[in-house]
Order: sequence, then structure tokens, then C-alpha cells
Amino acid sequence: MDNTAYTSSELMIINAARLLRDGDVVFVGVGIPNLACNLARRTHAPNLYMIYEAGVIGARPNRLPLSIGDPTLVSGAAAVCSMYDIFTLYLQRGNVDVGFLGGAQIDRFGNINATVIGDYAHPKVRLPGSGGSMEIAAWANRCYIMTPHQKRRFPERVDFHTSAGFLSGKGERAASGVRGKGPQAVVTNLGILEPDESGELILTALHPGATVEMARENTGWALKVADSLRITEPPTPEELRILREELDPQGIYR
Amino acid sequence: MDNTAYTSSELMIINAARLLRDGDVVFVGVGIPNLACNLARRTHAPNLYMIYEAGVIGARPNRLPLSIGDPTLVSGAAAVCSMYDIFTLYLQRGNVDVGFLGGAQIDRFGNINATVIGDYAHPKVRLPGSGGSMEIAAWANRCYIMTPHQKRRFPERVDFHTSAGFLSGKGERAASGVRGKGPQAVVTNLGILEPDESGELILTALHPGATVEMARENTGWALKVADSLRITEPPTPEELRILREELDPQGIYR
Amino acid sequence: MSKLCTLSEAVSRLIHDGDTVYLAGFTHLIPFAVGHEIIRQGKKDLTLARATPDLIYDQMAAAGCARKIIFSYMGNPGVGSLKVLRRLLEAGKLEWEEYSHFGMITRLQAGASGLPFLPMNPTAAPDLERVNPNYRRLRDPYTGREVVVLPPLHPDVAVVHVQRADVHGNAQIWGILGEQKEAAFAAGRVIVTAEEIVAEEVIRSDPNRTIIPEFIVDAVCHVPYCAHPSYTQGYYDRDNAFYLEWDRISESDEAVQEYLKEWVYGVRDRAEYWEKLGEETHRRLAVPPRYAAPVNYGEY
Amino acid sequence: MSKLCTLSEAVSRLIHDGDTVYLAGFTHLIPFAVGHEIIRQGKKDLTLARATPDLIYDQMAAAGCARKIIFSYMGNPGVGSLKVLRRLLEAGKLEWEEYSHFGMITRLQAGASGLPFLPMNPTAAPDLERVNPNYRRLRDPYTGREVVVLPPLHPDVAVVHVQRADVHGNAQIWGILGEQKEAAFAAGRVIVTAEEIVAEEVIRSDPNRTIIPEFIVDAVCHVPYCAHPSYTQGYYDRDNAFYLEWDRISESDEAVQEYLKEWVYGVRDRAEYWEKLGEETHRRLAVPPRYAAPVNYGEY
Repeated sequence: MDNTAYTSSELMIINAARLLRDGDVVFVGVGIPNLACNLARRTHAPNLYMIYEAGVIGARPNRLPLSIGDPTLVSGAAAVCSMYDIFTLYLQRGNVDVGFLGGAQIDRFGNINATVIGDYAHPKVRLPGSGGSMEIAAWANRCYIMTPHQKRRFPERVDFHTSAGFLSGKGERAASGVRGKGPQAVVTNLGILEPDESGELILTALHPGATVEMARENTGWALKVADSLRITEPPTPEELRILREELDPQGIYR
Repeated sequence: MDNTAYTSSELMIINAARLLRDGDVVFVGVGIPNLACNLARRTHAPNLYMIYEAGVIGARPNRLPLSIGDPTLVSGAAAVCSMYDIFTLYLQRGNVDVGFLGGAQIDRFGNINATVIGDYAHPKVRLPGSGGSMEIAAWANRCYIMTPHQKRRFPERVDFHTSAGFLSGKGERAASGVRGKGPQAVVTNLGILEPDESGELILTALHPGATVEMARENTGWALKVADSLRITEPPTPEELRILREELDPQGIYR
Repeated sequence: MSKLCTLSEAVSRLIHDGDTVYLAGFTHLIPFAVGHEIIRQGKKDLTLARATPDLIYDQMAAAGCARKIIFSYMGNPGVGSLKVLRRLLEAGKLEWEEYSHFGMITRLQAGASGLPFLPMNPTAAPDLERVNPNYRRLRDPYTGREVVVLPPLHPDVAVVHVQRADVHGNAQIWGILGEQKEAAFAAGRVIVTAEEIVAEEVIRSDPNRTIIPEFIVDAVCHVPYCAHPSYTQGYYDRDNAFYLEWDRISESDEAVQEYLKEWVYGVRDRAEYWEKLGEETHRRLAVPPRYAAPVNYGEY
Repeated sequence: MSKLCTLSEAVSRLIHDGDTVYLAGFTHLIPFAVGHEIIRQGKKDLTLARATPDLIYDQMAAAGCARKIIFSYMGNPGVGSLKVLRRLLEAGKLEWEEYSHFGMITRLQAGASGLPFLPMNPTAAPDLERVNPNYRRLRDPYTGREVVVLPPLHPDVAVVHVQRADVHGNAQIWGILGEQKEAAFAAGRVIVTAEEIVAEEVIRSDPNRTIIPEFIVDAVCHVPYCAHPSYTQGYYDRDNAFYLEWDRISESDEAVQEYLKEWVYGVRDRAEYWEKLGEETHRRLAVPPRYAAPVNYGEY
């Protein structure tokens, strides 16, 4: 195994895992968020509690789940409930600390479009739509986003507002009455964006080897850089080992 | 066993049982409504379906249940659900054909008081309150009432309106938007009262040996008598045998 | 993380004077042992919320724990009145707040769901709406018809007795479900008492059976026979004889105080209470087994 | 009364052209065999409602059964797009109505509950509210804040696949529960398909496991492997390889029609379909047993 090289996905997964805290109740999606959660559980957050929108609570999958409703999530889980219950008793009631979000477009204020490119009634590209994300973005205490750093994914404004970031600024989100604090970080293959006091996403960290120029070139708005810009710790051999050998031995998400 | 003599309770139970139809889904209370339902199941209505406000569906009790939440209702039942489910999915959704109601007072228009005698804020006699009856009276398709025939139980107007009969008349109930058709019969130890076109309870049947005068003397309003006043069939030996030997062998509800 | 502690510790740490407490259970699984421990610890000014106060709130009110009661059916189930509560209400010595069952459960469901209100179809019985200002009306924006709404209920503490739980608080119930799940999610703090504390693997062998997940639970207490004279499905029967006896005891305040002295203050805990009930009662309430058909989740 | 009949009979008798149908299941227990039978019977102008249309609505739309789709996440779960539906929507050839998952499930819950609407907390994401007039706002009478409301969804027919049912229609599910219960209670007619038809006594040995009671069920069909390429917990695994393969098949309308010809029109029923999949697939999807811990209800 080559521990010095790693893929963009691995870099995002490892950096997202580090943002999770021990004891967090996380609303997990499949794919790379699932890997980030399982990596955190095996490193610094053994008490991370994973729940899934399919209604699975405290899953301990024996294999890498390939869909949000994989049967391996159920066998050995702590509880299973209906979808209505997961969205009311868990999410809406405030029992979810962390949600993961994704979408085709993320704008300057962390608003997300997962619905449509172009006009809603006459879609140029029809995307899957909200699923759980409209409510996760509003009600999870903190949200994280993982996405490749590309200009088309980071427009100034999203074409369709599927789920809320900071709207046009933190004040507007606060006034809307939603309980969650909104997106706390966007982890890309180049670095990490975090909201400033106004809610605008600014560059707060670069991964080793990435530059401010690379980040700016691949962002659709005039990307600000934090005074305290830091360089992330490179993935450790142990993080890579767990990811490659234990969590995704077939390399599906590399 | 003396098949010619029977108690007031037996008379009411047997006459109430005869009002049930095969295939009815009945919201059952404990005590004499439970006996009426089980008697109907063992005679003319083998497909009567019994559900209980405790959330038990299709109960087949091995012994006489002594409370609404008796464990014998659960063992061997078809389904168990939460109280919220029983009141929404079953009752409010319109899946209940028949409800049984009871109370300290039933008035001229079938309205029921199970809450208080005297002033609500300064109760003279504090009764148990609605329980499920406020909603059963409104949403079950048909309701039946069993009560001893006594003047104090049949006032012109109830002191407190716990659950709806015909309010001040059928038109008012219809305008209220409730789905159920209201009380269809009040079975007493003297006979049966049923609503006329206006919703007023009038005497439509007398049990063998009872007279119109007895009924009038024991009713708190000027009781009208149906043109078609009939005499109920006396309890049959088979009905009495099932009740005494199979359903209530200890005679708890005699 | 284990949340296992004694019932005495849990009550002392999690229930405070002035709290709104919800001892859950519709006839089934009523946590009598917890009510008795609250009495022994002399908790005061509690608001006692329960759809059906049952004997336990009669006893807690008689012991002077209660300032107010919130209920939807104040009866001795299958027997008649709750005479202590009735006397206190008729004498104006206890505040109360009243709903129908569906109204009460709707408040819990709204509380559990984090919703500001939930609607109900109208019942055409206006008097409870008239005397309880929590009932409001809204117009359905789709049909223009009126609906009745109620706000959430958020007890400070919910107590839920279950057949089995693990030390983390994952709890499983079978038999009548009542409002246990809703009360637990609606409450600020949750005490789980269990007939059996089982290995995590037992709970996780049947996740669909879990009603309450660990992370909303604050304390897990091993309290066999917690529900007597109520019952635990599959573990022991309801003590119908005691429900009838309470009808007689509760005729007089003196007899009630005598009962509390002997059966609550006079015993240290539930184990001693159960022992004191004696072998004849144990035999009378024992129940032969009847097992559920096997269920295969598959090894994925 | 037995409601057992063949799937072909049930579809023919209970699903009509123009109906709104809800084939329930969130990833788990998706009744593919019913979708295929609907295609074979040439049903037309259906409104296909499902939180997650999954491959089955891609296939039904491709076969010309659909006039409209109601959904909350139109993806191939774990893979990507549903390309047939996407092409139809982008070409303006299919009507659609869209919610978030919670909005969709709220509509079903309102429908199942007989309520005229249900509230949801606002999400601060206004665009779906803007494009779908079913979303309305109401003022919470207690706090003065706004809530979002949705009206009930009442499908003409709900189809629910389960692990086991009796001939009367009492049906039990374990594993992911999705929205099966809500869809069944919300619908006008209900078709239950089951991996196993069991004796009534099996169901009644574990009443807490029953999701759907007999008296809301119109037909019960014995359809083993009904859910493939979706799965039935404890019975067979999800066919992830086919979900990936569909991503390639659905690239072109020709390949999709080829697939339908071979795997839907080309087989008589699910038994023939399963046979045709072959032993290697059967082996690949087999799952070793893992049983739930025993549960004792007691003989009362």
C-alpha cells in the first residue's frame, strides 16, 4: 500500500471525518459521508451515533452499504423506525447534531441546488431533487458538505434553492426560524471553506500542495481567504489504512 | 341454569349484541360492551372485528378482560399499535364502524356527559372525563349506548357536553363536519331509544314486561313513543348460555 | 457509555420539585415503583401528566407530591373512580388540566415531533374546548373548514418501563404500546426502568422492536416487577384484585395513608415490596410462556 | 375471509387506467413484480407516486404506463440518475409534482390519519414552496410563527410487499419500514404481496410486528422474490449489480425496450422471472440467517 499518495475522495473523506466530534448524532448519507462517519468512529469519535433517513438508528454495518437502505444497515442496528418518525422524532425534534449535504451547486452563502439546472418548469438538467436535504439543512444542528472544487459547482447564486445555507447572510437564516446553525464547512479536494460572520463561504484551509490561486480559479465568486488560513494535516497512514483495508476494501469510493 | 330469568345487564347486553352487524369493525370498551361484542361474534356476527383504544386490533381474548388494557387482549391479537395510531389511522381515518359510549347523563338529543355534575370549575361530582369518547362519538360511523333507565341519567340537557349526540338536532350535527352518524340506539333495561328524523331520542322498543309508562317515568324529558313501537324478542336460551357459561362464567357483569 | 444506576439515584438526580413528570403507560407497564420512590423522596409541587392517572397518581397525590394534574381519563380502569383525585378536585385542592385521550396524545405527539401544534378533526363537543384555553381553532387552508389544534406537551421528565433494555438505554416493548415512545421523545429527560437488562446484542438482534434509542435516555434502572399492580406483558399478570382493593382503600384518607405507610414508606425499594407481597401473590400473577414466531433478519 | 388471489387477478381487478398508484418501500421491499404485472397488463395514464421512484418507475414510465409522477427523490439509489424519468421530464413528456422526503411522507401521514393537513417547521428553502402550490403557510396560533402545511395524499391504490401475511391480509414487516403503513392507510385500496403466506397463528403470535391489519386490505398475493432487484430483509440481498447495470441500460430507450421485452413482456410472472435470473444470481443474493432474540407474550 502506498501511504504517501491518496485520491481526492480520500482527502475529502479524511478531512470531513476530522470535523466530527465524539458523541455526535449524525444523519448519514451513503457514499463518502458514510465513509467519513465510519472513519471517525474508528479513530477519534468511537461514540459517534449514525442514523439514516431510511429510519435506521445506530447502524453498525458489516460491509460498505451501497444504498441508503442497504440491509447491512439494519442487521445489528439499535433501532428501526418509519420515515415519518425519523423526520419528526429525530430530525425535527432536534435530536440530530450533524447532517451531510451535497448538490450540483453550492453558492457563496452555502445554499444548495440539488433540483434543476435551468428553469424549473423546463429543466435543462433535471437533478434528483431534495430527498431529505431540505429538512436536514434546516434542522440538523450543524451541516457539512463534501464536493469536488469546480467552478460550475460553486456559482455566485444557485439556480434553484433546494436547501438553505445562509440565504443572503446569517441574519436572514436566523430570522427564518430554522433551528440548525447551517453549513459549518465545505470540504473540497483543494481545501476547506467555512462561513465568516456574514455567512459567506471563505477559504480557511488548504490541503497540502493546493494553493489559493487554484481555489480561486475553481470558485464562481470572488473567494475571500481567511487571515488565519491554515494547511490541513496530510492523511495519516492509519487513516488511509482504515479507509482502504477496513471500510472500502474494493475501492468503490476511491 | 334458569333460562327464563335474566338480569338487566344481560338484557342490555343481548339487545346491544343484536344491533351489531357481521363484519362491523367495533371500537370496544370493557365491561358490558365487550360482552355484547363477544356475544355477537358467537352468534350472528362471526366476522365482527374488535379493536380497543389501547391499540389492540382484532383481539381474541381467552378470558373476560377486566380492563381496557388487559394482557389477554394482546396475546393472540392480529395487531398492536400506539394510541396515536389508533385514534388517527383507525378512528379519524374512518375505519371504525361502531363505537360504544357511556356516561352519567344522556340527554334528549343523545349528547353525553361523562365529565362533571354541577359547575366545571367547582365540581359537585367529578366524573372520569372523556377518555376516548369525545372522538368516538364524532368519528365512528354508528354509536350505541347502554345504560340503566333512570331519570337522573336522562336529563333534558346534559350539564357538560363531553361527547356529541345530535347537539340540538340532526341538522346541527350534520353542519358540524363530523363524519359519524351519531348515536343509533340507546339500549336500557326497559327498552330501546332511537333518534327520530330530528335527532330526538324516542322510545322505539320495549323489553318484554316493560311499559311505556315505566319508560316515561324514568326519563327526564317528555319521551315520545314511536308509532311502530315493538316488543324485543326475549333473550334466547342460547344467548344466555353463551353469556353465562362462556363469556362471564364468574358472573362479574351480571 | 453505561447509564445504569439505581432507581433511587435516578429519581434523586433527574426529578426535581416543581417538575412536570409523565409516568407513561396505558394500563400496561405503569411504573408504580418509580411513583413510590418519588413519594419516598418527598418530591413536591409536581405536575403529574398522564392520559390515565390510574392508581399511581391517586397515591402520589395522596402523599402530597402533586400541585396539578393533566389527564384525559381519571378512572380506576375497569373498576370506577379514582377517589383520592376526585376528592381533591371536588375540594378545590388540586389544579387540573383536561383533554380527551386523542387531545392528550396529540399534545405528546406534537411535543415528540418538535412541532408547534397538531390538528385534529372537530368533534362537535365544544365544552372541553371552552374550559381549556389550550384548545384553539384554525381554518384548513385547503377546504376552508375548521380544525381543532393543540400545542406540544414537553414534560420535564418521562418515565418509561419496558420489558428489556441495554445499559445504554436502547429499550424494547411488546404488548400495548400506549404513549411510551411519544412521552419519551417529548420529554426533556428520560428514565428507563426495565424488567431485564440485556446484552446489547439482544436488543440489536431485533432493531424493529426498539421503541426508545439510547441517546435520548438519561438513566437506565433494573427494576423487576416495577409495574405491579399493573403488569408487564409476558412477565406477570395485572393484579386485578388490587385494583378492586384500592377502590375500598381509597374510600378514606386514613386508609390511604395507612397503605402508603405500609407499602411505600415501609419498604426500601421494589425488591422489598415484591418480597412483601408474598408467594401466593407471586403465584397468582405468574404467566405461562407464549413465544412469538421466529424472525430472521439475515446476516448481511 | 380469504383475500388470496394471483397477482394478475389483483392488478386486473384493483388497478384501473388513470389511477394514482403508490408502490411503497424505501429501497427495501419495492414491489417490482407488481410494477412488471402493471406493465404487462398495459395500464395507462397512471399517476405514479413514490418518495423514491427507484428503477421500477423508470421501467413503468418507459413502458408508457405513466401520465404523471409524484416524488421527493428521483435517483437510482447509490448509483446516480433515473435516466428514463429524467429524459421524459427534460423533454416535457411527463407531468410531475415534487416534494422533499418529509413533505411527501407528511402528505401520506395526513392521508393515513384522515386529517385535512399536517404542519411542518419551515426550512428557509422557499423554491419548492414556490413551484408547488400544495405547499401553504399557516400561522401557529400559540407563537405567531409561520408553519408550512401540506394536504393529505390519498392514492387510489397502495401496493405493499411484506415478509409474511395471512390470507386475511394481516401483514408483517421487519427491516426498513419506509412509508408502507402510511401508504396503506392513506390509500383507497390495498394490495399486499408477501414472500410467505403463513397461518394466522404465526401473525397472531407477534401482534406488535403487524404493520397492516386485514380490514384495510383488498387482495393478498403470494409473490416470492417480488422485490428483486430490491430486497426483502432476511430473505434475499439487494442486487446492487443490477442497479449498476440499469444505469447502463437506461442510457438508451432502445436498450430499455429490449430489457422490458426480455424481462417483463417475455416472462409470464415473477416465478418465471426468478427462474430466468438463474442459479448464480440466486446464490449471489442468498443470505445466511440471523434470528431475532425470542420474545414471550405470555399465555393470559
